[in-house]
Amino acid sequence: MTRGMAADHVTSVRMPDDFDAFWDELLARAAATPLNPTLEPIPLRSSDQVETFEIHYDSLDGVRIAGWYCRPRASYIPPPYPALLQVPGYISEPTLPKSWAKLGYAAVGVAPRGKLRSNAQFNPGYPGLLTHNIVDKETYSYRAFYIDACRAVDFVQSRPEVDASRIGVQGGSQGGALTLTTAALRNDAITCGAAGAPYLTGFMDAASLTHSQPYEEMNEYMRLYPEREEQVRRTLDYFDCINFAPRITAPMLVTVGLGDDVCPPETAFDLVRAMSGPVEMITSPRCGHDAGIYWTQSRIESFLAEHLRPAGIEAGR
Amino acid sequence: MTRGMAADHVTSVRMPDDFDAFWDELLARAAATPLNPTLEPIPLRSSDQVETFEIHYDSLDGVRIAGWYCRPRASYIPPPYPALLQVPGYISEPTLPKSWAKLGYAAVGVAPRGKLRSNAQFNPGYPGLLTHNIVDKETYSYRAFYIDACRAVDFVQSRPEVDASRIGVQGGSQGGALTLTTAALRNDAITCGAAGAPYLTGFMDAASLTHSQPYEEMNEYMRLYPEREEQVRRTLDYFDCINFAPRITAPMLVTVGLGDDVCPPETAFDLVRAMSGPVEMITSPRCGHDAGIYWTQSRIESFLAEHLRPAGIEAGR
Amino acid sequence: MSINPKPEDFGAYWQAVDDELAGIDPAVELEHSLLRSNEHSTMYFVRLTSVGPYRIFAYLSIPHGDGPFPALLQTPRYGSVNNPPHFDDRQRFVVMTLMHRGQRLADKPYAAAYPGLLTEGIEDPATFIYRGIVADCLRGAEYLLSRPEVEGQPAAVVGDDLAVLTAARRPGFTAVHYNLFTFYRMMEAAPRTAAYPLEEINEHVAFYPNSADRVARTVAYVDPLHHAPEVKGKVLVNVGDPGSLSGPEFLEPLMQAFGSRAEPYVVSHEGGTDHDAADAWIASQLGSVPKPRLWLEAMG
Amino acid sequence: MSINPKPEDFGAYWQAVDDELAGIDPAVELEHSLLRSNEHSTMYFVRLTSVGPYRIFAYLSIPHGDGPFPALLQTPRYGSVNNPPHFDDRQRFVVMTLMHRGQRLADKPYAAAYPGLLTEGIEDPATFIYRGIVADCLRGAEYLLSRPEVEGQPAAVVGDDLAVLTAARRPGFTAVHYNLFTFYRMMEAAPRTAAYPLEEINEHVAFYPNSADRVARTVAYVDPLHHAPEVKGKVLVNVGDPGSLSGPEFLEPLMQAFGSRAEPYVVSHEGGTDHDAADAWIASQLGSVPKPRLWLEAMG
Repeated sequence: MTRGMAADHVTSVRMPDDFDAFWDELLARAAATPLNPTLEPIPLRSSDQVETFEIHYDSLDGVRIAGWYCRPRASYIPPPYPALLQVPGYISEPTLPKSWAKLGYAAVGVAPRGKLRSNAQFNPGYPGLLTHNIVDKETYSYRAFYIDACRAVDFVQSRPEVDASRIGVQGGSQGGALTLTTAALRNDAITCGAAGAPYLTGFMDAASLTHSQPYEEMNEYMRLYPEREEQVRRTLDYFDCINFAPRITAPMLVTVGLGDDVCPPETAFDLVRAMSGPVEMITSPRCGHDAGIYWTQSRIESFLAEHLRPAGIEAGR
Repeated sequence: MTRGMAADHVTSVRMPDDFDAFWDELLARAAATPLNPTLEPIPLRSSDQVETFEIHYDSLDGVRIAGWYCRPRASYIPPPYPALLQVPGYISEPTLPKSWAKLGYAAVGVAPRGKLRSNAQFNPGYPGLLTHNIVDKETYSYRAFYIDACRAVDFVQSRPEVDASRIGVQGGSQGGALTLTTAALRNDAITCGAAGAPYLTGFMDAASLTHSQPYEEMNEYMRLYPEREEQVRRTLDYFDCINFAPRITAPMLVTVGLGDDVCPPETAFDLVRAMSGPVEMITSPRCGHDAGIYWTQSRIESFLAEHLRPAGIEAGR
Repeated sequence: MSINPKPEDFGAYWQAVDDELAGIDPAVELEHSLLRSNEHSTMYFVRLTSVGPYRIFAYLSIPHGDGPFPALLQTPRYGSVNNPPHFDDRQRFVVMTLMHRGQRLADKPYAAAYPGLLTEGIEDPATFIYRGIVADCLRGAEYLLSRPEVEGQPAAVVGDDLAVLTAARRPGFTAVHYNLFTFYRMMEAAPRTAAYPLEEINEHVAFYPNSADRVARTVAYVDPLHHAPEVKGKVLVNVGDPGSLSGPEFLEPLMQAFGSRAEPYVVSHEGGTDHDAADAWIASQLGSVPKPRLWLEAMG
Repeated sequence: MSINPKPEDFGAYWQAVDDELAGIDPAVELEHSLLRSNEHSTMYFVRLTSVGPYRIFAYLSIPHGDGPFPALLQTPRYGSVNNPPHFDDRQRFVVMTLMHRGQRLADKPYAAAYPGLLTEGIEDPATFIYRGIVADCLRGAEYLLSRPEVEGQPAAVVGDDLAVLTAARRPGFTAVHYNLFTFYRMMEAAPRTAAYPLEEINEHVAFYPNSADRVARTVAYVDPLHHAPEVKGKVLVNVGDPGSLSGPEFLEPLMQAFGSRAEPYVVSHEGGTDHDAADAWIASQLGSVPKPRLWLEAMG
């Protein structure tokens, strides 16, 4: 088996004619749904500096979405705060972003449907989310999942302590994908985004390049249902970060491990090539799905801080 | 295929040596669990005569159990009221027992785990409950399910408007089984019970006599896992109504359709033969799983009224 | 004015559902079930997209052997779950049992409440949950009738009002067994009973002032009386005791609407007897053999 | 007094767990998964009873062919889900991946909270959730090692502290890859970080007055330091940067407790490099071939 230069990879993802119409219609439907946000303080996980809340809000299909919300106490750092959305990986728990709040961010650990505490009404199981109802764009698992993450933008916009002109989004793997989709779908609101090792990018190409989870779910599914390939590709084109890329206008940081067996780097190059806004790409040799975080973590933090200017970092805390 | 006299059937159910110890230990564990009952009024489903509540209480494994509770308004019939537990069938929804409350009963529509509104923490799916974890008496689905129904006795005992010396239980099919298990396990509290077409009685014999649901689940399971038969029998002996029968002391009414393809009448005869308390059995020729309800409904109502003496019936309402 | 007029836009209302369905890819997924297959037939779990869009579920059992086989559609009952196809039917027919939106196996993200489903969105025909539920049945019917195993074979549909509505709007069914009434003359029927699910209507009308007219307007769209003229096949109608809500005099307008296609079956209330009669009728309509259960009735 | 003494009844505590397990029928259920099987191996879903009683879940992948095959146990991570066995491992080993109580696929009726699991019942060794979680791992290990396909073959266990505890209490494992620290010197480690899951300990101790001593007493039972002397096989220990919580000086007592059986692996922080090194070590311990992933590293 030979494998060419990742940067030379040619994607098999196609842009559907009605891609924008599909998502604009869903966004409009979401916007017409009252958010009904609630915040419940969690004293156990709060401190003198940071207040932690469990939050909930409504999303598509009447599904209630959970999340963590951490904000600096006013006595520690006075408002307004920039907002930072932490979007979760495929097998990760939603982040409880206390450490980000300590830096001056009003930070949300987003928990789209299917994640713990958001899975009462939608629960495709694990593994399973990746192929759940994959034959139809209208019912594919990620359709509302992406919107659930976007609704966290509405949540921070509803908070008086947040400066809504500064909203960042960050995550790795599936969190990298949600960073991109949220920046694309809410390009009216997102200031910057940092995506590590983006998943849900070149799905079918990725599955052909790896046998690691979660893309292996795709291989297992296609092994059992080979006749569905075209139908599956037709669905996935609506959900591929490569097709979201042109909608992104905010500055983005993309970090990639050149030895990533989970989300093959070929697909990250395909992605970056499709982006038309400002993008900084950092590739780390011999790194895997860690995307070189050991070396790039500080750059991620400084990138977000440059664009979002949290008071805690500006004050050198 | 020939089929003998149902009354001559010989059960294959065996009584485990530690049957009583097994259940007494579970009852003790349940008794040590605070009930934490809550009642939420449901005005939509209440009337001038009857007040309806959605109730919840705690049961084994920290699982929260739901139910409906309907009681006469004091202005309509003054307390105290006899209690009547309505226990649900396998595919039925829990009863909202407004019509029983109108007769003067404080009536509970019991919803053991897995039923709607009691399925957040335990949800083996349907079909599936009958064979869920069936290889082990300690983890078999019905272990806590039976206890959940017993806890409804604790619930009515906690109500000041209830005369705890009059507690009846009634249901058909799985509700027939729960009538028997509750009368057996809570023979300290149950005044009388009416069991129609009892399910969960002679499980393996029943499965060999029918291909109707739900026992067909057993046949499907055994077809796939024939090597588990002995293990399954060993589990089921702890859950068989035939083995609960000797513990029942309250008067019981058992109604059976002689053409019941769902719960074969052979098993009902085996059951009644194992009962040592007072029992009235009504068999209806050519009737199926309806157990002749068209003809026996009035007898069920009069049987319960004789033992429980609800004021509404006594007053002729 | 009749208490139960057919809405003026009745045809347009249902045509819009058909149009909406036609614009949605059913996106069929078929999953083989080893556990639920048996010596006579193979079981598949089917997932389909209906209006909404919403993903619904069906059991599909196909007999072993070459076929073709007659088709049997079982429409969903009023309740959170439905029994899978019966062993006896699976030997003779391609059987589909449908779970509509909100029922177990089709309850993510929407889980129906019981009681509660019957009045969900009932104040407006456009929001009434049964608009979608009927669409679910139609989607299932389309798929069943499109299976190559049933090509050229007779097809039957069995169930409550949903069976009638399905047969009315999908002409492929040659036989209908209409065995339970819910929407038939509902505004007259509900006040005469305190039993659920009709009691949900009584509760709704009592609780929400002046809602009766709106409810009546909505349920007229799903009244089998107005769909009966469109049913092409033969119809077996369960008839109950005189004076009851399934009594012959209450059903008379329905039987007239079906005309000569309808045949009454006067229920004996003996479950075994009634099952075997219905089974024999279905079998004869589908050119198959009866599978009575009473022949081996246990002797008391 | 040491900050981290071994409890006096350490042996009795764990013996009681073993005794309890021995008295419980594992009641194995094995379900074949067509979807998760592949050209190299068959996947089974395994359900077993552990203490409680509680029903746990494991993936069990068995290579095609005659065998026997080396065994690989992957203990559960700290999180609500675990990846199924990897395609590469499934070609070489009989692989079991375990879900402990509270994790997805073993989360009915008990679903673990994250954060939250780490401190559940932590005020008393008898109620600490990890008593049951360790039992779950032991139950899984017993089953894996009893499979006829692995008879006479070497066995490895890979994971965080749970891998060490499992190897300490079940002597069949010839190799352990200890790749992540949670309970190791936890009361010293937690104050030095704000990262979860150790932050749960900080939160608990700050929130509940005077709880630190009780927590320290409880977690001593699960500290790998006290289990290390019982591990019979070779141990590969991931060692991080000096000064960190996995730095060589912090790990020194652990390495001493393992003695000559332990081998440090100094992590490069390059995920590809570190994976391939660990894989090569496991492969050599199990008499198998390495499956490096970097050989086909994409070129930027």
